[in-house]
Amino acid sequence: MSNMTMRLAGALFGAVALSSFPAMAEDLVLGASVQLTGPVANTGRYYKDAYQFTIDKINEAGGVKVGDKQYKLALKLYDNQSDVNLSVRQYTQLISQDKVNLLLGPFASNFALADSAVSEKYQVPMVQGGGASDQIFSRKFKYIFGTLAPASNYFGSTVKMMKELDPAPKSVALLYADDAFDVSVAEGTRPLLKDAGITVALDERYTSNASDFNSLLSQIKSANVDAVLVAGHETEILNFVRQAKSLAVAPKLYSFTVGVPSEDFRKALGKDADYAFGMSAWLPSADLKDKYFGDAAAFAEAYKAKFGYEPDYHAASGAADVEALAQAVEAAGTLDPKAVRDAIAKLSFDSLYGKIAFAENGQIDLPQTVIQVQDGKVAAVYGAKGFIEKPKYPMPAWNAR
Amino acid sequence: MSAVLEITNVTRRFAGLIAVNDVSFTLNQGEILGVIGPNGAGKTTLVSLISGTLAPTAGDIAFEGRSITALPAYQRARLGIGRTFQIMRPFPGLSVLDNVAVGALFGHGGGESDLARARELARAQLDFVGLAKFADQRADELGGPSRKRLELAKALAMQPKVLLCDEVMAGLNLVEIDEVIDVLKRVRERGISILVIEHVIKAIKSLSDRLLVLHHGEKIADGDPDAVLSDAQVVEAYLGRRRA
Amino acid sequence: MDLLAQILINGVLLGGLYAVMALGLALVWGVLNIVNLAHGAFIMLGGYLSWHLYTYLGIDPFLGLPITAVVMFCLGYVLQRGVLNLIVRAPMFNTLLITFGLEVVLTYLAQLAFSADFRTINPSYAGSSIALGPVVVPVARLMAFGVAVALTVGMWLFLLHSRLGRAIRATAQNLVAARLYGVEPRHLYAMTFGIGIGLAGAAGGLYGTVSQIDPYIGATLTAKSFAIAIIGGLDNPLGVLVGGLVLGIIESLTVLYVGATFGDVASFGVLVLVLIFRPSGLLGKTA
Amino acid sequence: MKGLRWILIVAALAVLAAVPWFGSDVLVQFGINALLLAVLAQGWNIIGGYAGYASFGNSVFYGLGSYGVAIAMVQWELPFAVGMVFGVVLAVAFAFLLGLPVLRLRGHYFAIATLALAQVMIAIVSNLSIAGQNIGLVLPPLNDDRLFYELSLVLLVAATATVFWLTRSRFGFGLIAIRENEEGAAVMGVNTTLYKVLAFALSGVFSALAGGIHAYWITFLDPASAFDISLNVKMIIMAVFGGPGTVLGPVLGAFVLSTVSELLSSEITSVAGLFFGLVVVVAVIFMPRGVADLMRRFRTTGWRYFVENLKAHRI
Repeated sequence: MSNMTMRLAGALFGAVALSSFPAMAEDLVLGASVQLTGPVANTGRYYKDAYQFTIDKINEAGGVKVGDKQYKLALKLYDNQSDVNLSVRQYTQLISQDKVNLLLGPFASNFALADSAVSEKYQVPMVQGGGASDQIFSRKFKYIFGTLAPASNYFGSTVKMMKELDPAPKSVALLYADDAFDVSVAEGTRPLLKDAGITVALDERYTSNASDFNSLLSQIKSANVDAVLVAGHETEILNFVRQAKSLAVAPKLYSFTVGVPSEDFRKALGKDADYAFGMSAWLPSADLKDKYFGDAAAFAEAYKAKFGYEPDYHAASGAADVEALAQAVEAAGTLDPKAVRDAIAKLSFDSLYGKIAFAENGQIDLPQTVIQVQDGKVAAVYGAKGFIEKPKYPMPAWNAR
Repeated sequence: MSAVLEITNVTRRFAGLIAVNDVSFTLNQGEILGVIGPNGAGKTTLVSLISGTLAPTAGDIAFEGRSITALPAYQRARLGIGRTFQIMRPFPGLSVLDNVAVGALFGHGGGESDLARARELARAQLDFVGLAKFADQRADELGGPSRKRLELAKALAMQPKVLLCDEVMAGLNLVEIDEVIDVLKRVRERGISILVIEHVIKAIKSLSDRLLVLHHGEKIADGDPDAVLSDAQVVEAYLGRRRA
Repeated sequence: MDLLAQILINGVLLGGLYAVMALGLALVWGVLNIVNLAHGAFIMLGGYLSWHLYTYLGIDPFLGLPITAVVMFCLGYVLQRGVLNLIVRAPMFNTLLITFGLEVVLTYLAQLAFSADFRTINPSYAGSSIALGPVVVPVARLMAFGVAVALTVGMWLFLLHSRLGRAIRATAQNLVAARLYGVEPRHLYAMTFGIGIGLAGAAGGLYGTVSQIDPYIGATLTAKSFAIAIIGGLDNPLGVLVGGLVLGIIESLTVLYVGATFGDVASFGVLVLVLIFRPSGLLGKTA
Repeated sequence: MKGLRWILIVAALAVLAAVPWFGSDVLVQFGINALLLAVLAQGWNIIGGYAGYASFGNSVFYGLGSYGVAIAMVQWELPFAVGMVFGVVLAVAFAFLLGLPVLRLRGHYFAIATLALAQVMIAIVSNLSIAGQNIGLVLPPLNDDRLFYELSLVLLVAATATVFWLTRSRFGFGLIAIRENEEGAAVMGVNTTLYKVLAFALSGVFSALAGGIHAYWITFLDPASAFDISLNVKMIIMAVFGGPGTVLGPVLGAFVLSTVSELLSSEITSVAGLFFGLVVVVAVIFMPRGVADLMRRFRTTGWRYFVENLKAHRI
């Protein structure tokens, strides 16, 4: 209580109350504001866990070496309660009051969009693995870097695969939620479909957080399309699949931007998750070598052992963000944010997440591997070099499963 | 005598019920007109129709020779029609003085725009009805009899030409009734015409110049108080019902 | 034509679910004059309860509904008796604020207790459907619809014919009327709120079989319930059923003919229009 | 006595105005936020506290003000000031067009109708391409928190002065009369329809201006955050917590609750929301008339104040 009163006094009279701050002199503090409560807390936790997990791992290996000084990493994390305005204020607080050295990102494109204005304003670099919308990187900001593949290309590999399927789907329905990320996905997908010669029979934007898809599903059924591509949020996708079953809507293929790689999607749907296509820029493969974890498979195993659930690409992307900052600081040889920023821009290293090298606009480009739920497990079916495992195609009618 | 208020064939229906049925009468300049009738006779509805809180289903209401049937309540108030409520409704959170000041700020002719002046006028009205000592109390802390006076003071602060009193004497004891009668008589001396709705027949008889009787929403008598009260139909409607 | 028939069926079935969601809200509002902003949070809790019963005890969600309803009834009773009865006579803002506060508390407690993960109640028949020619009727929704109609009619009979029901209806007119029926007002208030919350709990169980539950679904469900209660009117459960159906059909048709982002414009637009032109609801008595 | 009060007020204002010159960045940020919330609470006070209409539609004004600035600056590349005017025009138009039918409703019905209007606005704006649909608009950043702070302070002073004027003007008395007894006000000559719409519009002007400043400051807005209903609930809580229908109550409520909420969200992050909910519940039960009433009466009644409140409102 007295500590609270002190903080109150500190806040009111501008005397920055550093006394209660845990950072020691040789700590390099990374700040982040993440959704720990509120509607997207479900995905927000991947970032919280991945950040802490990676920081601990790096510290176990001795921390980071800047110039000839050894630093331990520390994390200062706030819960933005899924509120964009609060997250903007928390990032400001991280920089100007908590004096963190560098920033990690929040989850979701709309947050990254707003928060990147803060990092730009204070010229402190932010590496974020939660926002993929092309909008974030089209503002010519210099201090924002992203480790998710561009939203516009999420369906790129899927469309490529569709051309090679037998029989190849001729018509699709494209559904997308009306938020920044999903609109970017839809805008990127339309030309891909056109180039592939696939007709878009139904092109519908829907309200984020919609729970009733019966009308849209009935339209899909009536249009009799071969494939359905949905860009949305996990809860919408779950509703979509369950309602598709209850209305006996079974196109030859359906694919979703989110959900499929994550464990709770499969848990929530049980057997009904089968046949769902999705994509992931990351799979826990032993081929992805990493300086701190060995490889991605080892990372996934240790992560699951620690937190009790499987990491997906959000978690891997979050881990890569921490590694990117660590490597950049070592390369820069100083904690000066501007120097670190320049070092981030020049980064090029292999990580558990893939090769980290940012393009001119600050975004990374990773190929999306098409995945599919097969017998309750995620299988990689199509990658840069063509088919990996045989896709289960076409999807049978619901009553024939 | 010229008519201030002319009510012509006014009817008001509620769902399945005729509260006021084809009633016509006039209120003359400087007159005190008493309106009596058993419960549910439509007296309060009549006052609401004249003050504009209810719209008539049919008929016309004219004030100083001009039809006001289509005017909203606040415009009628600005023309000079003031009313009190049977179920007393002061502005409970305001002081007694400010309750009355609202009347002075709005009221007849649009009222006084300066708050200090309005309060002066209000204080004068409180003196007039004998509430000056309660001026700074909250209105909802007043007792029943004082609230009746407050209703009067609020209406008077509007500087009305016509005052509609809805049972300002109900629930008062004899001494208090006499005081109110005295106040109303002095109001009339200011040249204000008054329509008084009352249950207390004795009081209204001594106050009214003329008496009008409503029964089941219809006018059954209108004239000199003594003559009206001895009318057989009135006795049956009014007293007969009482005995029943 | 087949599409239109299918959309109408969807709308009607959705409407049935909507009706149960709003039933308790309308009861509490109409009788206690409490606008319960936490209503959706109670639906959410009911959903979690059903989910636990199904997942850990293997109780079918439809068979588990009475258990959910009774447990939620008790919660509602205690809350009204212990908390809300304290502010029954306070100004209107205050009842709005306190139920808003409750909503926040329940939502955060749910997140602490159940985590932010989505939960679905997915019994084997949940996804199956009956084909009527070209039109498909989802079984779970049909059952939910049946339960909705049964609850609505049951509520209506209860209010009309039981002694407690009559006391509740009398209380809607007049605060102390309960005494005339020999019921202590505090108890009657708590009973009424308990029934309202019990109904919300049942709605949550049904909701879980057709959609998924997370701690944050409450606010949206409260808003929907408002629209339904207002459109249907507060004084009659049958009105609420009509309100639910009207809203379900309007939303489905809007998505078909206007676009999938216009569902909310339609439902809340209708709500505003009903409020302005028929403030006592479509079936309510006009003033 | 009266002179002393004015000196105190001027001194407090001088201290507040000087904050950006000696306070930390975080304090200034917090200040902008708290000042804007106080403006919103004060704006709500006009329609809710004085006219007695529990508006849940003030977040619509806030949103219109935000979008006025954002559309003017982003889509039309006009200066900030023009955007503010545009936002105010939108808010006033809304107040007149929708206020007229909606202000005929009383009590809960008015509250729910305005709540629904806010939902309709979210849904409509999500479909307007000039407003960036549901993705929102990104404004050009301006790194000048001092300016935003002083603007917010000026706005708060203007809003509070307006409310002060209400307490001693005919217009204000008309509103209070409407709150206390609308029919009684009408028969005394108050043009209730006009007064209510004017109060709604006036309340809207301040909310819209606050929204405009906030949008430019935060540089990003989308429909869900611009028309956020929980922001409207916050305004009400702050006004009611401080004391609705008083001049300084809403300002006090906004400052106290913003401070509490800021401390909670930086200290014990994940239970902040929970605690906020509990504070609301407890405050409503024990001090239903707000801090202003508590301070006035606590001196005479002491702890019995809480018990008496309980007794007055329970059954």
